[in-house]
Amino acid sequence: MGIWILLPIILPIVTGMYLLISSFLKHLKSTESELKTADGSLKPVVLLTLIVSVAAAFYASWTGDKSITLFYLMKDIPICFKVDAVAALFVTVVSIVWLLVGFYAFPYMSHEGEEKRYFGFYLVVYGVLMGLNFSGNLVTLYLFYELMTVTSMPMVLHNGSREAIMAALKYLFYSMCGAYMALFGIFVLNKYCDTLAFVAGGSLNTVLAQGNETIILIAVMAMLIGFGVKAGMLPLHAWLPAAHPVAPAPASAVLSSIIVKGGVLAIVRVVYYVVGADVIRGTWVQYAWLILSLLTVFMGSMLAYREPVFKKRLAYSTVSQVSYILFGLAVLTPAGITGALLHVVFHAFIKCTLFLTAGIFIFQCGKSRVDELEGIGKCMPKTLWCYTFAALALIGIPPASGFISKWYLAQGAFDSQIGILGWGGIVVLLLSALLTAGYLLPITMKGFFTEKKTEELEFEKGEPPMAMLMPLMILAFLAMILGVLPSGMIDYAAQIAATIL
Amino acid sequence: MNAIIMLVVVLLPILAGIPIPVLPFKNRKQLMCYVEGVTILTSVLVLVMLLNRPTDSLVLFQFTEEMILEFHLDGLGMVFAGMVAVLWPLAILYSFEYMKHEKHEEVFFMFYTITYGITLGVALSGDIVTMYVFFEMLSLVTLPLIMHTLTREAIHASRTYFYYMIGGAACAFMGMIFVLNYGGSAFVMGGTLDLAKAGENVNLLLVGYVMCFCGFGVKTAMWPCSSWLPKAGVAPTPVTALLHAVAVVKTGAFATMRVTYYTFGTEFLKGTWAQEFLMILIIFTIVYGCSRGVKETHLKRRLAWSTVSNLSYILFGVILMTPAGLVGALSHMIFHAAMKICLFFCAGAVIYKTGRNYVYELDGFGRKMPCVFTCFTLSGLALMGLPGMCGFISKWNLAQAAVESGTVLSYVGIVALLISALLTALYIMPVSVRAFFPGKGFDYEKISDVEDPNWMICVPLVLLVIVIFYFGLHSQPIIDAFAAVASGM
Amino acid sequence: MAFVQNLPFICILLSLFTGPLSSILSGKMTKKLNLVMITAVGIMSAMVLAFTVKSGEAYTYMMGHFPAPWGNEIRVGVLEALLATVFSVIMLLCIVGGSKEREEELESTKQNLYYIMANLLFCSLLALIYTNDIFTAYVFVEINTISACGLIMIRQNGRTIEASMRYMIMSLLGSGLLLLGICFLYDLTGHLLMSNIKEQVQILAATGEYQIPLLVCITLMTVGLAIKSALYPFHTWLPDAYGYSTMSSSAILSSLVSKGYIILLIKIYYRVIGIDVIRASKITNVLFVFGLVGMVMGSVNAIKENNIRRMIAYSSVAQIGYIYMGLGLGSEIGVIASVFHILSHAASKALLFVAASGITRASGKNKDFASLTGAGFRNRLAGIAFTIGSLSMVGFPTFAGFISKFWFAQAAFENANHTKTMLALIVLIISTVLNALYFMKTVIRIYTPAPALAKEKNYQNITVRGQAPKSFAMICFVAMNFMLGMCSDPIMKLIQSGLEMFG
Amino acid sequence: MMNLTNLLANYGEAAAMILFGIGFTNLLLQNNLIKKIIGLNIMDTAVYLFLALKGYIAGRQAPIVVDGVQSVEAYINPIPSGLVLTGIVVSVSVSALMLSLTIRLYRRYHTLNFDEITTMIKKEEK
Repeated sequence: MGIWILLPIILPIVTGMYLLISSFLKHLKSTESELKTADGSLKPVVLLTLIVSVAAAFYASWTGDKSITLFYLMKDIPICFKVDAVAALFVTVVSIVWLLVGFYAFPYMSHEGEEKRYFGFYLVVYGVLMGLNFSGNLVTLYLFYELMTVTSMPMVLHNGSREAIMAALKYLFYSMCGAYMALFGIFVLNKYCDTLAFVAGGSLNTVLAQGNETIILIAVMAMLIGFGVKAGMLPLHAWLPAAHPVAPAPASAVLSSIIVKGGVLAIVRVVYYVVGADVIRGTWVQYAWLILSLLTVFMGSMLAYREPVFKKRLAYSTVSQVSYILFGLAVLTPAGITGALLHVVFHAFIKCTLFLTAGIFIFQCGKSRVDELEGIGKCMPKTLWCYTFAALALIGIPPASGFISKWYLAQGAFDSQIGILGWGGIVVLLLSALLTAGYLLPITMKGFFTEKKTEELEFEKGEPPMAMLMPLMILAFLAMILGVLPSGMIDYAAQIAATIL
Repeated sequence: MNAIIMLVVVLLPILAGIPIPVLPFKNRKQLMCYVEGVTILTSVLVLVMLLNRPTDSLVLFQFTEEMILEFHLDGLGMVFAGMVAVLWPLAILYSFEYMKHEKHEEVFFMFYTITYGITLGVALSGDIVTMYVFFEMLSLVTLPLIMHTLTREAIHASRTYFYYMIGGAACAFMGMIFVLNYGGSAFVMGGTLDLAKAGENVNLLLVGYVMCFCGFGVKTAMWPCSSWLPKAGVAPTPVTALLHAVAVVKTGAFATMRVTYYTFGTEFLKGTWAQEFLMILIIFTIVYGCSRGVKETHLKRRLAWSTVSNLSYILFGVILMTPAGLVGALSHMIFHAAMKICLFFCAGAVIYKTGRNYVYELDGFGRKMPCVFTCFTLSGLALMGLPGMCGFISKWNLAQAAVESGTVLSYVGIVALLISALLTALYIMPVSVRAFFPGKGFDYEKISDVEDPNWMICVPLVLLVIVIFYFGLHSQPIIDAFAAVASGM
Repeated sequence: MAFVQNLPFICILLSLFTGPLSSILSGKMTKKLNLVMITAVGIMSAMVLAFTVKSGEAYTYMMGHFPAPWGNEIRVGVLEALLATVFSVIMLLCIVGGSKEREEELESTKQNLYYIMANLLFCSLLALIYTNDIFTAYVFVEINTISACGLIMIRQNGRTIEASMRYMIMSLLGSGLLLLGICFLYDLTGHLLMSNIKEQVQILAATGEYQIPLLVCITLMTVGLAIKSALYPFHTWLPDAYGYSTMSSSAILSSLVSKGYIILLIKIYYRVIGIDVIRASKITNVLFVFGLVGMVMGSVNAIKENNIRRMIAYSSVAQIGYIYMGLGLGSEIGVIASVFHILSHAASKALLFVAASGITRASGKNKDFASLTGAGFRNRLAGIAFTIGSLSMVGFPTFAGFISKFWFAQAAFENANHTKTMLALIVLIISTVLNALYFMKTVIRIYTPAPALAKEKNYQNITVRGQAPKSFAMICFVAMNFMLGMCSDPIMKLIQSGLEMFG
Repeated sequence: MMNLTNLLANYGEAAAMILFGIGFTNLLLQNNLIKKIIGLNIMDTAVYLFLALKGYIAGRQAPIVVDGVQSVEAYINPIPSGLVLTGIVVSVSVSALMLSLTIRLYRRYHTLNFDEITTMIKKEEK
């Protein structure tokens, strides 16, 4: 029943292309004045497509194990899709977030303009992400990884300011650089692995590999750094704080919560499904990886702490949070992986919430700097409450969700045989948790408790429209509730970890 | 009997081309029909020839008893001839529209048609002497095409071009002497060297090989002889597109393949200092070309620099000296042809419609020339090696070949390939981004004159893009064909 | 004895006596006479060639009634006959091609003098080719010098007189050395006939006596002839002499006269001293080095030149470098290559001179490059001819130069000494590029359309008919170039067998 | 020592060589055209001297038949004399040509200094 896999990939892409082309033609024909008038057909089309494909995606991922081979790109290199536990997990998260942000985006984009183009790309990227998550071998993954870069770039430069374009190009080149490093790895692994298809536990051919360990390890390291670019890992992280803030809030929300996870997924696939964890366990690769991720964690939170612009601050926090996940993967223990996978989910919801809040602040009263937000809680308390819940979750205060994942990460670090790095890792995690508190909570504090009177606050509007508030609340709720009753998810993640180690 | 067809396809364009300036054409249309007719007829003949391949070779005459002119069609020749035969009519079609705003086009088309014949001659040549002769002729007949505009810089460019070509030819010639003395001149897969004859002076022989390779490599703009190619960008775009992205420069690549696989033989060369030395040169060229391309702001010159580096991809495949390497080289030879011609045609279309040459002048063109710039972007992505397009296939094959040969240098080569791919992104993407996203508040009234050119230019573009995607998604048959060639068909 | 065997002698006499005869005839008549004479000589030499090829061996022809050791002899082999034939053809074409210039540049009273000189020159060339007596060779060398000088100075202006003075001085130095060398040789061997000298020299070489005197006279003769044929460091007289004399003179001088001396040198090496002795004395290496230097430096000077005639002149310095390089390789095939290059260079260089004059005429007789712009369109035939000549010089396939380049490379390759091989090959490459540098520069220049302000340079368009004799000459030269380039094998065979007859 | 005695024995040849050298250098290096020509003549004469010496055999007479032909031993070798005669003819004609050239040049440039003449001609070009 491959159709259910293909549908969520094909449908959004087709619809998105249709939207793009139609908007393009409209530009060709009509004058600037006519362009201002948005057409009503857009919203139903987009939502319908999204809902249908999301439904299909869920169906595909939660009804048993399926796979489909489209065609052969080259000899024994097929373009094929396959559903397994990891794919299902990622697909679910992505779909939920995408749907909610889709709702949120309509009112928001109405004052950004060029909605048709935006939603066109929005749909295309969704399709590409589905392809990425379902992809059944390394080449397919690489294909959709590249496509993801190319198609998500226009979302970054949406508002077309000079800065945005520069940021977009930066994003493009960093990702390309990463992709090509990964490609190098693929070239090498194609020789030393039995197959590039994903096999739990990896498929490295020990006979061939005999004596070529060095080049293989170099290849793996290259792939880690390469895919790490998307995940904002050192040393190639600099694009992230530049690119995410300039995008429109919904875009930066998905970029920062979902797109970065593309890198994570790729790394999971490479390490646990192609090479196999045992190959790199205890080698310099693992240590380098650990060190890099820990450095990123710490540096990210430090920079976030010093950052006055709200969205930029959130972007830096993304840098550090995603490296939590990478750290969890790098310790190569069941607990670590569990923690990592959990953190994938939680961070997706949390970071999305935070960015959407930032978006609302900008949308309602055009405030983008932290110090301008003093007393904001007085006029839009609901929004700020959602923000606060999310913040608590991110910091990892029980019972909020972040706590669970971090707990497992720490545990993973304990029972791995990586000596000092394990301890150091835990210390760094705690430190950066403190920093996280340091850069997130002040907004809540200043927002609610200010000595200014209500009338001397110069916020022109109050709470945002329901269409924007609702997704926010849902996400915040998810961020909390998953922390309160996490058992189901933990089992799921632990099961995955068990199968792939 | 059917060996004669080889002579026919070579002579037809030459003989039909020479009288063009004196033929009494009433108007452009007649000229156009004549030239297109000749070209298509030749291409058809070529395809017929490829379908029932003449097995025996055809001796024309002898210079001296060592130096014989003979035609023989083998797999490699078939690939090259096929490529040329497909691309030429497209280019002619394009150039009719393009050459409208150039002067004395009869002369142009005369040489353009002759070049076709001579390129086929290179493809069909059955031994190194014949190849050399046609090689020299090619440099000669393309000279007027470069200096066609007769501006000061065109003259200068054509001079530079010819000096490089003569130098390269002289070098190759000296290498050829070695071949003629140490074994047959004919092309046989695996080489014709008689090492017993060579005896102890193997190093001398290797020097000869290096001379030969570098000499023919000049046409493929191998460093340090690469600067003529961007200079030659002053020529009318059909020339830059077809000749300096495909016909002429790939003749050089073709010749190096001949020399390496069919004359000196890989098992003699593999692992010698010659291979390493050349490989270093080539790898350097790969990176050098791209980085110059990034620095260049003149669109055509930028593309020319990218050609420099991409040609060295082919040479890299050649110098790996494995069948897989040859496969990679051949695939990149074909695929790069499609991509680069498409890019050049787009650049040419811009020049033709607006006379704009520089990258920073292209803001917002994407909306005005959608067809052109969509094709530009797509072929650019292909050049960057996006999977699903043909650029990825050839990169993949090259890299696989390199991994298999597994020496340190070959891994360095892979890295160079990827670096240059990144640089490709660096010099292609900004153009597309400028064109499609000119930035906030860009008023399109400034470029209201800009619009898509007519079908004669657009059709070749679209066809080429289709080719790019087709080979990107369904490359197996052609790759198998190349493998057959590489295995000595 | 067949009648044909008399013909060489008759050729010499004929050309010798038409000289004085011309002095009493009018200009027109002398021209006709000269042309007829050369044609006749050409035909006769062709017959001789056919005869020698058929008989397959050289014969000596006794002049007067004294037998071998005392009398004076002519010796005719395939090579001699071939050279005589080709030289007469080229001579004829040069005279024809330059007729217009002569009528303009020479005073009408001096027309016939020109032909005196031309005939004498031709006679001396034939004698140099044929003679078997070394002292006779010396005498004709001098006659050659004098008449050549006459050809240079007959166009009366300061330049030419100065040039001919320079030419005289250098060549007299050369012939002085040659004479001294001959005297030494006579002193050593007591003979003047080449074949007898050779026997004696062989004996000396075998016994190992008089090594140093022998070496000395080899050196003297070599240096003398090298000076006369403008080998690189001794080329100072050449550019002026070729650059300013009337066109046909410079064509003849560059393509024939200097070659005559080289032929003599080869004869001395093969028939007087014996090539193995020469090889034993390392003189070939010296020639080799000078040849290489000449190949490069000649072209370098040519690149610097701004006057097209002088440029071509310098290019012949480079070409002579080629020839000496071939000799210097010291191998049979090297010499063959040199001899072939003598022919091909004669063909293409004469062509270049004729075409160049055609081009300059179309550009108002200005010889500087700036005013040559677009001349290829004004005088199409000359333009094409010049292009072909240049390509042949550059060694483009299907032209004469290509074949000689091939044989030089081949010779270099088969040389036992690898340093020599590599040197020769590399310098061949370099000099090819240099040739391209200046010849192609010119070609591209003459096909660049002229700038607007071309009016005051009194340009004129010249049709093929407008310059009938020149066109005829050019077409013939082009044909020769193609012939030498496409089917060179028979000629190579002739040269080879001729050299064997030498040995 | 041996060489020296040889030199003294063949003083004539030695003198000829020295003269040749003088003539050669003059022809090559002199600026004055007349002196050049003189150098040329010295050079040629030196060669003739050398030839004559070679031809002469002590105590014999010129090969001119006075009273009946005697044995070959009676006469010197006649060929060198013949050569000398020929050579003289050649050198005379050459010198004549050189002198005539010199006269022409002098008429034009009123100097015999060859370098000056060259420079003047260069000026004419400009």
